[in-house]
Amino acid sequence: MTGEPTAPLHFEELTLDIDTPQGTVHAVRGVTLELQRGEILAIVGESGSGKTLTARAALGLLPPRTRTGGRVLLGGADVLQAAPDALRAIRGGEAAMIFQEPSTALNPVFPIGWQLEEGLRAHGVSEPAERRRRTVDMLRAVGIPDPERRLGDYPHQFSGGQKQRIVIAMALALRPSVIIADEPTTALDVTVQAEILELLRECRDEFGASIVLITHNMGVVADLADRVAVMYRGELVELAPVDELFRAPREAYTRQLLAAVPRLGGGRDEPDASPASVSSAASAVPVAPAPTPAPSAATAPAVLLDGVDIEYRSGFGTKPVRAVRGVSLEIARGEVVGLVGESGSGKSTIGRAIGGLETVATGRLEVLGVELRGQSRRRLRALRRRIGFVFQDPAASFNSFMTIEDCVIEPMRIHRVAGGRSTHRARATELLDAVELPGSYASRYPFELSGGQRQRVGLARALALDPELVIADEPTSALDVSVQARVLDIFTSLQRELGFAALFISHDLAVVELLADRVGVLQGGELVELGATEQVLHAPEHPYTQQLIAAVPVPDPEVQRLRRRAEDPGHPLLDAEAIA
Amino acid sequence: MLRFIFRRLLSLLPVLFVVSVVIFSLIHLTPGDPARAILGQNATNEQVAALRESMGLDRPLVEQYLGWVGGVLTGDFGDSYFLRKSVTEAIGDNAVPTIQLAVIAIIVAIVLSVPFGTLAARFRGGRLDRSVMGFTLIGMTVPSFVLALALMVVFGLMLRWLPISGYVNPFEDFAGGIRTLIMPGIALGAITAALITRTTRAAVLDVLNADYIDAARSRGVAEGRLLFSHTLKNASLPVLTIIGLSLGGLVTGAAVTETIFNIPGLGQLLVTSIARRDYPVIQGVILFVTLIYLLTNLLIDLLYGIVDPRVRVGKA
Amino acid sequence: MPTPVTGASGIPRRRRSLRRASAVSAIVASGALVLSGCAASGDGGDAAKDVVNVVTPAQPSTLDPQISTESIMGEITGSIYETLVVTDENLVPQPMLAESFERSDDGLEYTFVLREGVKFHDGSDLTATDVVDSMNRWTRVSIAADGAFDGSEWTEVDDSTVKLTVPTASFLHLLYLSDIGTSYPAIMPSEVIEEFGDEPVQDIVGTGPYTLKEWDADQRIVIEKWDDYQSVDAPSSGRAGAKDAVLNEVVFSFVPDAATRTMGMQSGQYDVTPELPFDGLTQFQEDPNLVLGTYTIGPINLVYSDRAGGPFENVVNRQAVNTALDRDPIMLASVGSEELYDLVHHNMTEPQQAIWDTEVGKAAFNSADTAAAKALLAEGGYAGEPVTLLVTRDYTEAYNAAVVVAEQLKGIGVDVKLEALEWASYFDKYKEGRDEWDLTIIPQGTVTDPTQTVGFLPNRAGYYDTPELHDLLARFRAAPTQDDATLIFDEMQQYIETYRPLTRLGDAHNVYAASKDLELPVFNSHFVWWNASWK
Amino acid sequence: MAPTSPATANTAAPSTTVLAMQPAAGRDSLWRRMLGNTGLMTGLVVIVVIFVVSYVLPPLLQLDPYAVDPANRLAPPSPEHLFGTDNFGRDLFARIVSGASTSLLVGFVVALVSGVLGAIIGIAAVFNSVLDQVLMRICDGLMAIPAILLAVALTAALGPSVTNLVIALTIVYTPGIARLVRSRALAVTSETFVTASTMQGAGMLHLMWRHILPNTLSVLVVQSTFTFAESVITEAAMSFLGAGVPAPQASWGNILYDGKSVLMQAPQMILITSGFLIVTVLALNLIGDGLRDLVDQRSRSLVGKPGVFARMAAVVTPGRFRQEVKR
Repeated sequence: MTGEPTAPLHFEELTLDIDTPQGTVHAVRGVTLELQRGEILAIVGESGSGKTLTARAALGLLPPRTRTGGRVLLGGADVLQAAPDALRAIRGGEAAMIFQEPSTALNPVFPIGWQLEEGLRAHGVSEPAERRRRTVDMLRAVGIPDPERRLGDYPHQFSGGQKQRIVIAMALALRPSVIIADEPTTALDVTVQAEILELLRECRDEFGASIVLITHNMGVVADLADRVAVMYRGELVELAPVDELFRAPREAYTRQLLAAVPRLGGGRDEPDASPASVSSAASAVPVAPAPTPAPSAATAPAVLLDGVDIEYRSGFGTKPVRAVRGVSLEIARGEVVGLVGESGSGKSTIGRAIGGLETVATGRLEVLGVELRGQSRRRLRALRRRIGFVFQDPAASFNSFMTIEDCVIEPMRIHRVAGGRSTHRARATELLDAVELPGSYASRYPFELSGGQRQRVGLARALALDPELVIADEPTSALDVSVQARVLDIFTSLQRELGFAALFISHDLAVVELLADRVGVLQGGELVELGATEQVLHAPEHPYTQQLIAAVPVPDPEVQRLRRRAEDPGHPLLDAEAIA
Repeated sequence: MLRFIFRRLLSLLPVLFVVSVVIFSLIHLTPGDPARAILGQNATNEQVAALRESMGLDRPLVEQYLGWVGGVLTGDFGDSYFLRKSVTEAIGDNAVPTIQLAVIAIIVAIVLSVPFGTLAARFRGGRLDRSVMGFTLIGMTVPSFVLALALMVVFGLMLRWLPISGYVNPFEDFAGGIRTLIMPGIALGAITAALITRTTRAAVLDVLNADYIDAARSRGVAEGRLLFSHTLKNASLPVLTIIGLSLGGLVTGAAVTETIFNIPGLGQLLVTSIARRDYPVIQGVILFVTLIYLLTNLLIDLLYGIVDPRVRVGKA
Repeated sequence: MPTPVTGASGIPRRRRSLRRASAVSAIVASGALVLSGCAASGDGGDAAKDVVNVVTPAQPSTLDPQISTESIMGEITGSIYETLVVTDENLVPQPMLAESFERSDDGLEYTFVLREGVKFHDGSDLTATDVVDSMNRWTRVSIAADGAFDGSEWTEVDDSTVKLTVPTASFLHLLYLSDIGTSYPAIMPSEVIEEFGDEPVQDIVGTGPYTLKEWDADQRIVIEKWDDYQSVDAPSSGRAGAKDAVLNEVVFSFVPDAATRTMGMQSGQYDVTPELPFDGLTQFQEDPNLVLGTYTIGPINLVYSDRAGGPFENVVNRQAVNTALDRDPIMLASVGSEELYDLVHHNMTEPQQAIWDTEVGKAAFNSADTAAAKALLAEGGYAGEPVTLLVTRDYTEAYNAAVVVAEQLKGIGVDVKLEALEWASYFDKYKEGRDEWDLTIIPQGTVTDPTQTVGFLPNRAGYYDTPELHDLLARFRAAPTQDDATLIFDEMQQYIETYRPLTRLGDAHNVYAASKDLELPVFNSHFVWWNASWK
Repeated sequence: MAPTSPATANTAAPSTTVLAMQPAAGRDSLWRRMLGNTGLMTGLVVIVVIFVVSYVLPPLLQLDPYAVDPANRLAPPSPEHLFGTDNFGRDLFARIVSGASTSLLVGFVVALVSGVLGAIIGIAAVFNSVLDQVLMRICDGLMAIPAILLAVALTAALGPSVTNLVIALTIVYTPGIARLVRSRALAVTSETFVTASTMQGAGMLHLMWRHILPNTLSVLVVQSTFTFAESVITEAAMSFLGAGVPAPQASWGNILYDGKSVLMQAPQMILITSGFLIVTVLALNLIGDGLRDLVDQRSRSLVGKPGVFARMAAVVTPGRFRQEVKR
């Protein structure tokens, strides 16, 4: 045995090749990595960098048709060669895993108590009373209130944060020496994220577990990690202590990665001059009527919400749910307004209402000078011609049966823009050029493009008819940071150039800070704060805004450490004594 | 819960209305005259006309329909022209064998399909999977009457293990009853078995790909336990659906199977009643079968709530 | 031997579901035949067997013996009901419920003296009132009595004597009175007749050696030995004489599917079937456990529609078709074996040859002369218009024949389209929609006399209503003796040859089968259950 | 696989599953993916062969499925009559071959018509809630009636003919397809790209035609294939009850019907015909399953080695498929 006995987890020249009908994917190429006792090791990288597979290999959880090379030593034994029984003993006992999406990591049709006990049963805790006692203890330890009563509840009866706590409780149940945490906070809101991160830290501090943390969020890394491994295309690019990495990244890729991370408080982004430009004036295509982009010249504001209530009705005879309450907001011509809030705050609903997809229960909603309430379908369609939309998930917002060109042309076809197909195509090429995509992409299908490229097509589509208003609903939240930076750049420069008004919806305060002139903060359907970006983000007045900003981990370990100390929870969230 | 059931029951009414209209108009559009069938071929046209009048068959269709529906709503399905009993009695008598047959077919199907479907999913792409899938394809392909004849020749004629045809009520003579029902049960259940096997396999595959299986695996839960405790409960939803849907097919198939095996069930009753234009029986049986089918599917919807805590019927 | 055959009147044999009509009528060999064979101890050898399982395709729609024309009814009720007179094994009428009977010299009056001590199944005594009520009802409702008994009257002379008066003497009277095929003059209690009138009776109360035990609709009918039966004190002969029942029960099971019935017979599940599929003959000949027999079930006829404007409105075209057809291939396809059909040139069947025979039409019969047929078609002005051949698939023999007929007619340039319907639709169209078809092939039962055949039956296709025809029928019915009637039969057959209302394709035979262990006498087309027993 | 497209250079999907990492499928790969799906190709080849044989052989060999020869009925297979003769002495081979064209035609037309009608009804239902209620209640009603019985009743009412049989089967199978299309269309309607199109001001027809229809096409085609198979079996079952393709026209159903009564004398009638029936339905099911795999994104990644057809194609056109076979 050549592995160092002190390291609880040791990857030795790990290679993973996956066979697919399209060929072999070399997912992980010769990664050597060691997890020290009591250490939190972050593995960062973009999607497809192989970080998750590497970590999962520690538990032998690999997709079918995977060929392995090298060794993964866990507590001295090679996981890749372990017999099924030995593997079972390792899983949960030696090493445990926390998943990205807590709602799918729990079986929806079994009570959580049953699922928690299952791991114990698998590891030979045969006494039911004992299992129950330990289960209750674990739940209490991770902060589930009233655990005795909730053992019989099903996963859907818990909130997202609570579910993640339960998943962590499961991981801790047998006090494993290694915990693999795969994007443990990605699916959660920032305030919840802060709590879970704190909980993870205590897993280490109180239980002495070593943690492998997989994440793409540099803020989380800065907050939690001791050392950072950077992976790119299956290879380990850089491995360094966290302070060192942030202070002086050695590799170009790491630098690039860090540079792309938007930082809260970084101020407004000044984009480079756009290499291409699109303007209706210069366009060969007459897109009439040409809107006047000058913000001051506009007679009516782009959007006017005045005491707007929006209600959902889930079915006949059910009580309507009020998603938006008394929101008043004005977006001037040419202005970019950011709207932030956690999930369920109603930010997307407002965006949809402006597009006419939701009906306003009370209050006034005017878009480009047109009152939306009681508007006929035809007038609504005519109005939509003047609005562009960018959606969150670029993969889902394109019909996979249409080429990129068709997608971009679609708005022109819908509104029967003069000029016929050849003019439309010329315009499409121009638009693709504007979002920095080569014209050859016109004949491709959406699924042949990467996420970032798709989102740029989404932008091109939104701009096809020279809109006066663009609504962007979380346009970058599904993208990797480096890709996100590029899309945001393009968006900003096009906005400058074309002068459309924009409503930019996001949960990411740093992103909003990059673009928005003004920012609105939503909580539970109410607009709690609205003001100039700098003011709201740097000198927030409302306690919720303050809380929100405080919860965002800063992608700088030193700063983050200071911030944490300032907050100091005072008491450990995790009560290790209770579990002993 | 009760309100939910009530609402669901209420929603069956339009479906039953459609069925009643379709059946009624189809039957009355079909050439062939029950009065002539009753009187025999030697009746004079005057006799036939008189009987038609006394049966009310000369009245406008809408009037006849309303009369029939009115009766049905008060629980009176009318009297058979030929069986010398009321339609309700006839259905009562003939439903017993059909339901027994359907139950046996479903049992045969489930006993065969759930374990094999699960194992096929577990060993996806392996030899077991391929042979199970091959068998299901054949099961879905061989028409039930061909299977029925083959079974009769082999087990009834060559081996003489089982009676060729006929029916004995298992509640009166259990062994004898099972002996008469086992061949028709297999012939009828084969297609359903194939369907359920495939559904089980697909559903289990779905579940096996779910995160929570990986999560359970990461806790060290054994593979066998994963397969049979985790997946089966999750996979039972689509399987339940397909069972509900195939019940319709079972009664349909029963028409052929019952005719071949001479089982006095609803299917055979229906086929003979169509041949002799016994309008009240045809209408009553089809309405009854439809109702059973709809109620079964309602029951299965309710079962969802038990299997899957997310489907809370009370609030649906 | 001259065999006056009883059976359904000139109507289609009814088959399939309720209208199965497979009369075991007229055995090939002679009047009576006892099926017997060496005990080949089949697997049905339970101890003390006194039950026989009979399998037939479908239940009768009613068991009313006076109304029903379905032969399965006759099969079942033959041992439940009795008539005044029956035929013995020499086909001579013998008294049954009557002690004695006599015919007046002028043939206009018959007197029947009733047997003493006869009881109905319900325990009541048989009286002259019962007989008069029964016979008068029969005269009204029975298709068999139609025509021959027009204007006749039954009266009660005293408690044990009844009298029948008829307007004209006819050989037909005793023939029909002793007929026990279908719609026969069964005697039932007056109370039953009062209750049901001319509607089918539902209380099956007779005087015979068996009683109706159970009728499970569409499943089975069980008849059971009646212990209080008062037998005639005379040796058993044909249907006459003593009836000392041995079998306790006879179970008639109704199985619609032919393949299932066949396999059921083969596997020993059933003991007797009056009707195997035609192709069963060759298949079962080697079966050591079964005894087979065949009997004539009746003609398969091609009937021409008289629709106005149709090609067969013209008799020349009808003759053309008649000339063209080659009957052997047709019948071979129809029944599957040369042993299972006869070709007869007149309207009656081969077993009736001794009584009903004629030279008329014999020479030109089955000429299969396509050249002559084409010439006739040209003469008849047939110009290739489409012709619809209507048939039902529910009678395989008719359907099979139709397929070959259609092929042969195509051979002489007739544009035939086969329209195969299920029975109910077919029969509706056959009776009511005569302007929607040109030709039909219909299987029919054997009949007692020629007036019951197509061409002479009113309200049917092929009935050309002329004074000539009326006169012919009247003269025939008034023939006092068989010999007189036979003479007029020549004229009737000449009428058929001239007007060509139908073309007879051939007579089909049925195959019946019974277990070798069963002693089962068959007489005059029916199993004689009271003389049957297990060996 | 096609050389890595530029897209794969920075594939960045939100998920970190293997799927995201695999090279994106090239556009021209449909044909190749079909070749890779052995079941699908087997099914297609079988169906095409049966189709061609049933239309080409009869005129070529002068097969007459109607020529009766009662003297020579129920003959066992011989050089003269490859499959023997039926109960009319007709050549069974000619009957089966000509029956193939009837059965396949019935199945095909039913699949086509019910597919089209089902698509129209299903999609229309999504766009109007009143229409939806009415149409779906009718569909529910028709679906609740056992299929064969409904078909038998319909043909009884309409009268026996191939056209009426097709109409009856279409009425029987359309509701199921309509329901399926509707549920798929409902799912598609809630997809972002439909919202995107709506936000661009798209009208109902545009949404239906450009977005909903293409995205329901996959289920539609798959289901139509299964309907094809079902129709072939149902026609046979109906003939078995005496209500299928009217005689003397040959269809597999009525050959089986005729064969049933001579099961013992000429078992080849049932055996050979059911053999053909089973192979055909099997092939159609394989096509359906194959198509489903083809349109199901999930199963794409899990297909194993190139199948026998891909290898054959590689032999015939080495250049095009080299990369695939090399593995």
